[in-house]
Amino acid sequence: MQLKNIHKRFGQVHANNNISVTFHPGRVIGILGENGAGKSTLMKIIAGYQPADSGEIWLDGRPVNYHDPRDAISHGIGMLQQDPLDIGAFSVLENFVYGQSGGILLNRKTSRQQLIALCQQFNFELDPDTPVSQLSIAQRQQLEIIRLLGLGVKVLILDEPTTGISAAQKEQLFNTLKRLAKEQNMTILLVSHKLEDVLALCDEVIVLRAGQLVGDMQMPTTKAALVELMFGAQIQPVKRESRLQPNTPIVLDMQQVHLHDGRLDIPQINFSLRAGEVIGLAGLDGSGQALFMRACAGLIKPHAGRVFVKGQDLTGQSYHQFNRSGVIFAASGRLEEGLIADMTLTEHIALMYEQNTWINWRRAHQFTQRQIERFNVRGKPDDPIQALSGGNQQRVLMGLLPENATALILEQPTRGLDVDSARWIWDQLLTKNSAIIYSSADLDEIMTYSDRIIVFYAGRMKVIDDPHQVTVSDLGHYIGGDFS
Amino acid sequence: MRERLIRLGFTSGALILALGVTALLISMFDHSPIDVLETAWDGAFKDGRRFSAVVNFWIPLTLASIGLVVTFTAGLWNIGIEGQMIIGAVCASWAGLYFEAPSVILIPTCILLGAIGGMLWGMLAGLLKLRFGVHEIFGGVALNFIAANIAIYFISGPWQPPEGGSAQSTPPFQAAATLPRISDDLQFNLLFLLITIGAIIAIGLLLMFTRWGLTLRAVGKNAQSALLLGVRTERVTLSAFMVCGALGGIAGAHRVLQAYSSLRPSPAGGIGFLALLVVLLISFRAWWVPFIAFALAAIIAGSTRVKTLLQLDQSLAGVLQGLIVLTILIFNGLADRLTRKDHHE
Amino acid sequence: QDDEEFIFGMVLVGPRDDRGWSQAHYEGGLYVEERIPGARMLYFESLNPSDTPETTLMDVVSLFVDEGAQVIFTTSDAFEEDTNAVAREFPDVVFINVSGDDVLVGTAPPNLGNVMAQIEIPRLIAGCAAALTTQTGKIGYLGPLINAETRRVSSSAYLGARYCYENYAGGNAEDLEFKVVWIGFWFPIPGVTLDATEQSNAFFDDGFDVVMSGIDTAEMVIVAGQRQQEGENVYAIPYNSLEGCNQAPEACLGVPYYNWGVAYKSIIEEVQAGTWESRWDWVAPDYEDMNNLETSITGFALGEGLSEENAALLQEFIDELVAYQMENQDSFFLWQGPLNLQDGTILAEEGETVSLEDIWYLPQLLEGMQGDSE
Amino acid sequence: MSDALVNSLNSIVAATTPLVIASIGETITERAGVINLSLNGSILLAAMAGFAAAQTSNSVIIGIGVAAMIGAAVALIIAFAAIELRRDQVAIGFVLTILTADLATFLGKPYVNIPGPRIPNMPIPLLSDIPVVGRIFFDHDLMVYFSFALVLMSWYWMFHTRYGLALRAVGENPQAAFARGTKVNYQRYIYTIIGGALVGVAGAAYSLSVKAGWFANAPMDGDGWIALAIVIFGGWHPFRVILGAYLFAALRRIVADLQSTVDFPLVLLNTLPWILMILTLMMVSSGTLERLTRLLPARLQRQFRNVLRSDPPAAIGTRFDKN
Ligand SMILES: Nc1ncnc2c1ncn2[C@@H]1O[C@H](COP(=O)(O)OP(=O)(O)OP(=O)(O)O)[C@@H](O)[C@H]1O
Ligand SMILES: Nc1ncnc2c1ncn2[C@@H]1O[C@H](COP(=O)(O)OP(=O)(O)OP(=O)(O)O)[C@@H](O)[C@H]1O
Ligand SMILES: [Mg+2]
Ligand SMILES: [Mg+2]
Repeated sequence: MQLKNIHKRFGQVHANNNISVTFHPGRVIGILGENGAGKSTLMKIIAGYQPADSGEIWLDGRPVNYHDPRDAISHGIGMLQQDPLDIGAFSVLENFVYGQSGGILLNRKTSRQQLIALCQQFNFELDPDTPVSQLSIAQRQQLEIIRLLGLGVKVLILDEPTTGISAAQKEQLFNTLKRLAKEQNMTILLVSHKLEDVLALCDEVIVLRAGQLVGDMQMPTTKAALVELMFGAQIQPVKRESRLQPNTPIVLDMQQVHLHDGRLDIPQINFSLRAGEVIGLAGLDGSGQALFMRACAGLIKPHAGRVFVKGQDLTGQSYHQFNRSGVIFAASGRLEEGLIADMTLTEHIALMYEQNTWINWRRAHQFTQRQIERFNVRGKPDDPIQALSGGNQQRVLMGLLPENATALILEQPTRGLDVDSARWIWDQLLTKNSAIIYSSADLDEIMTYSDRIIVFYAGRMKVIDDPHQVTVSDLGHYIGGDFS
Repeated sequence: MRERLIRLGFTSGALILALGVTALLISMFDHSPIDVLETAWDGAFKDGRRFSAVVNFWIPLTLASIGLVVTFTAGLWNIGIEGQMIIGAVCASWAGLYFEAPSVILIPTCILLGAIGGMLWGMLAGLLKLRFGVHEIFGGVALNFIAANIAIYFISGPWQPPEGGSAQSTPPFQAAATLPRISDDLQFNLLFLLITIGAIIAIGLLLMFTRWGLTLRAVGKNAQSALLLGVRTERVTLSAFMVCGALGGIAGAHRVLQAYSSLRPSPAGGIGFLALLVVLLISFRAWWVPFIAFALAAIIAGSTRVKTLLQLDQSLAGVLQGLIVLTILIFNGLADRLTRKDHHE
Repeated sequence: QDDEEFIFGMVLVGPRDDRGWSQAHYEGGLYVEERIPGARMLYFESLNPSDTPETTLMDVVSLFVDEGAQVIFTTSDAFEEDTNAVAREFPDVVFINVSGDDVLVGTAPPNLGNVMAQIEIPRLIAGCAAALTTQTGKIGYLGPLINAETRRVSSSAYLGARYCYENYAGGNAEDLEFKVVWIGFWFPIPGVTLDATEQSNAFFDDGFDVVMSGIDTAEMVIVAGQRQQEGENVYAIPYNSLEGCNQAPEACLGVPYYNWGVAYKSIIEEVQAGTWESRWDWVAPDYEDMNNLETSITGFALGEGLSEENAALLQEFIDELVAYQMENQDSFFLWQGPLNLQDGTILAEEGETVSLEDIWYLPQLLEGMQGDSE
Repeated sequence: MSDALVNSLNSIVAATTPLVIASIGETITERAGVINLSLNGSILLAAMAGFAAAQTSNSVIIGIGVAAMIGAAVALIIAFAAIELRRDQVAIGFVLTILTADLATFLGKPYVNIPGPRIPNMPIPLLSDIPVVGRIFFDHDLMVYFSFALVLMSWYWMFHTRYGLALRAVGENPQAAFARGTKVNYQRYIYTIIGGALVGVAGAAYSLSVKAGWFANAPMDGDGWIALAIVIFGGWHPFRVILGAYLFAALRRIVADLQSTVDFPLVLLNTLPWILMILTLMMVSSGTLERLTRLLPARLQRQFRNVLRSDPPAAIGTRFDKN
């Protein structure tokens, strides 16, 4: 497969700028680049999700032209999105069948056999009748891979497939990908931020920066070399010293708490958070972190047990009560949950800080201006939030956090940020001196910033009191449910 | 500038289309649209009595519409406004029938009770939504029918006239409950006029300058985010229902005091639904309410005369009103599309 | 030619073509237009809270008066209170409220009169027709709302039915089931009253094979017609208008109807002559010929559904009735003791007759009828 | 079973037919992710137009056809405004429900209370002879059998055909549907129009069969709202929808029968169907069904959950733009 002079613009942003590259069959190719470099855009163009503004795609020596993902698949190109694009309400079998061509009636029997055969070939365990919404991310990825293989793709694109799956699952995925490349002579394109993954799997790497192809490297190589290619300079990871003094008071205390929602059950939590402590939560999506954090903030009422904030029993109280006691929650949803897309920065500030009946808009405006400067937000007080870039939205969200909070409960505070911005955000957070509970899909981040770590697996919790005693790969195993 | 012209053009286009279709319908029934227009115009503006009829529709319609601006701002489809008006009317009627006091006390009491009744009925829709997850559209529709039956229950049951009821009316209210008119020509009530104008201004200002207004908007745009930004969303939602219900209740009180001086079945008379149309038409901008409401009130007043003299059914007014709102919504969409394209090019 | 023209207003509670009450009044207006030179009717149909909730009687009347109306008929007890108020507002216009009793009670201003027809007579006949036809001995009566008028009218039908069941059909009055179901208003309003179609079906499902109407509309005729086509042996008796049977003539036993024009014509002639005075009028049919449209305000039109032999029996009953009424003007046929009210209180002892005023204000249904009295 | 009871059940099945057809139509529309809120008004307009057409042409077929076209046309306006013009579906649907009801009253004036053709009764030869069941289900007119067939067909179409997969996918996750090659907006047009046409047929089922004729106070007014609620109660599944419709109609009938047996003000009894509507929605939305499910043995729970699923199609009421 060959790309020739691909261009793509979104308004001012030149997301793909004259990209030409050749991919060979039988190889796994890594696509690297910082946030917003244009990786996903390029992959979507290849897979037919978006048209390029100009440029050509050649397959087997001929230019091809397709308009939608279905076309791309018929040309043998399939893409696995980071959040697999499947239909939660469908069963595994229906998801597998949907998109295949055939007569009006479904032939469930043959399709089932085909599905089971493919599962066996790759050692996947997928029950054809389970609704997809009940599968883990890893299983949904497996299903997508099998589905695309069932459709006969020759080029498989994976956009950040390793966020949200455990070390063991990752290993299995990588083995599968290797086999596909070697045994079936497929082309695998892997988009990732994780240099270790790329090093472990790929035969070749290309790097994008600001929409342009800036480098190309054959394996094996070193991490340092890759970093330099990506960022132009090397970034030192910071090891953080624990700030935790003995005898600091407990600010949040959970006793015998039982949490429950639809599928997940966390039977018994006994947990306390000390002033100034930073606790990292690791685990796959849907393992219980979200439930736990929301319970800490009073957004979910426990089935049983008591929750104390600064010694005060707040069990069953509203988020508002927790808020007043200094517990602040910020969700990872940003525009869905956290910010309001078409309200301005000033209005956000006013909501948070103007508690009087009549709003003093001048004061709110001035305060917004100050926060914008402090948090280095690229935007004006009267801009609606949706006009900001993702990174700037995250900065606004952090800028809205009050200075004197007792405890900050932060869901993926650096989601979608590049390493540089993430570090800056952490600097800001740590100067607040609040206790912090945060979750992250990035184990490095967990290891770097946490005084204690809690690993979640299917509603079970494992507390690691001293992060220095474990390695990232240990964490990876815990996440997979291997608690021993 | 160009965008403004396009919008103006499309809005006029929508109006012309709505009027054109209505004219066509009129012709289908062998009438001349011009005749109908003249008859309707006289029905609304011929003299003080006719004009008063317009004002007497305008008052409840504006009150209900301004209430709906509040709920729409909070992202709520308060289709139950009709029922809130009815319960307001029922509560006001109790005072009108049984609370013996001089006019200066009795009339404000009627209004206050109307407001309280409407507020509680609005709160019920809010609680159904918040506590039991019943969408306000369905809760509202059901509560409307229930309210209508409650009114009939009182009319044909506990409050029926002593000589036995026709299920049509309670006995007339006490003389003290008769609304004073401005003059023999201008047969509307000053107090209600002032309340209505006051409500427009108050709601407009509250929405723009108070924390309550800001929280309403936040909840309306994204309730979950608003909660995390420190808004007590349930309270805000409930308050929106209650304020809207209270205004609807006052509108209901006006209906029974002004139009009937007794309680009647469905005292709200579809004005609540018309108010929903008003608010959809102006995309929830409070300052426009009085003007649009006036236009629609004039259409209703005119339609009674059209029916009496030309035997064209009053539903013609509803058809015209519905057509106007529909075409304007659709033509706005067309204009959006056109101006959006402009941006891309 | 202006002084030749005489404008009168007609306010209808339902549509002018409801095959029922309102149509009967509308036709009464047409009758007047036809027979009095220069008479012109203005009318406003469907003035009721369901169809025109935004319009009040005052709105309509003031439009009529603007156009020069000199007599205004408000043709429902629904307008009783409002007519009284409006009449005071326009003292120079004559108002006639149909079925009200303001004059009787003494609350009417001098320009307000009441008129009502003695529909109880055709009702007795209708009850008899039902009893002659029923095979199951179960007669359903779909009533509107509960008040004195609807009680006395449904009770008349019951008396006719009971009498004929025993004396002409050879049954035992004890076995006759006569059940009244009130829908809640003069005509069905969706979501507010019971549905007349569903209620008619419910009657037939339960084995009632004749359903009589006390409401303004004629759904029961349609339902009976549908069921006859499905092979069931069921019938209906509508009410109000001569056209009541039209929807399904073969399933219709006949209709007690009004011919309001007779009364309206004489009222307008009196007003024109300046002799009209406020009064309460309960007009009797023309016993010489109840179905004479020139003279009788009310009558009973036979339907195609009534068998010939039953029609003959019915005629015998009518003869009996007419003979009685010719002798007695102060009561109705069959309204003689012993009669008890539903709760057992005595309405009339053996040998007593019930006076017209007591019938007018009948406080309960009669003993033997099923259904709510209030 | 007593004759009266069997007769009553027969009447209930007949009387519920329009509700079933309308609810299934709306289920199809909502499964594709579009809300047609105009039901109450569209049914009235279609009922009036269907009766008028049948009356004029003396053909019930033409009447039904015209009614279906009216329903489809109203639905098309909603689809067009929502898809092409990005209008709020609920707002457009609401305006249309008011407008169509007024149009029905205005245009229907000449057709009030006149006799017209009706869909003839046609007992199914052998089936109608089955004791009890035959009389209840197979002694009706064609519209009733059509409603049975419609439920079966829509169920089969949704869950056993490739097109059905696309239909459901479009309402659940349009992005994913697009990725699988489904033309999302085209599908939405098609199913909104089909659903609308069925709503129209439901109108004809009223005016040509169940509540034959056209009246000043249209007796089906309000049923459109009930149909919308039944779709929710039915969890967007044809079988549960028809069950919900029958349950509702049966309860309504019981309420009517109560009048003669209980001592309770009649008008307040008339509120019971609406209270019932609120209660059923409360039961579905506040997780009562889910709680009941948990009482079952674990093995059955999953199947039960699938049957009792009451989540709306995930993408209902949303817009879809490529990329
Ligand atoms: N639909 C769109 N409309 C406007 N801008 C877009 C759109 N999609 C992508 N962009 C912009 O194009 C640029 C490249 O985005 P892309 O998603 O390809 O980056 P990426 O390399 O995948 O980043 P990340 O590592 O964060 O996933 C960014 O500036 C992005 O905001
Ligand atoms: N989906 C989108 N639709 C419209 N505009 C978009 C979209 N995504 C991004 N933009 C616009 O493109 C610009 C770049 O946004 P983007 O999120 O790509 O920034 P970024 O390069 O990722 O920056 P950051 O590192 O702060 O996230 C912003 O002005 C944003 O408003
Ligand atoms: Mg990306
Ligand atoms: Mg970004």
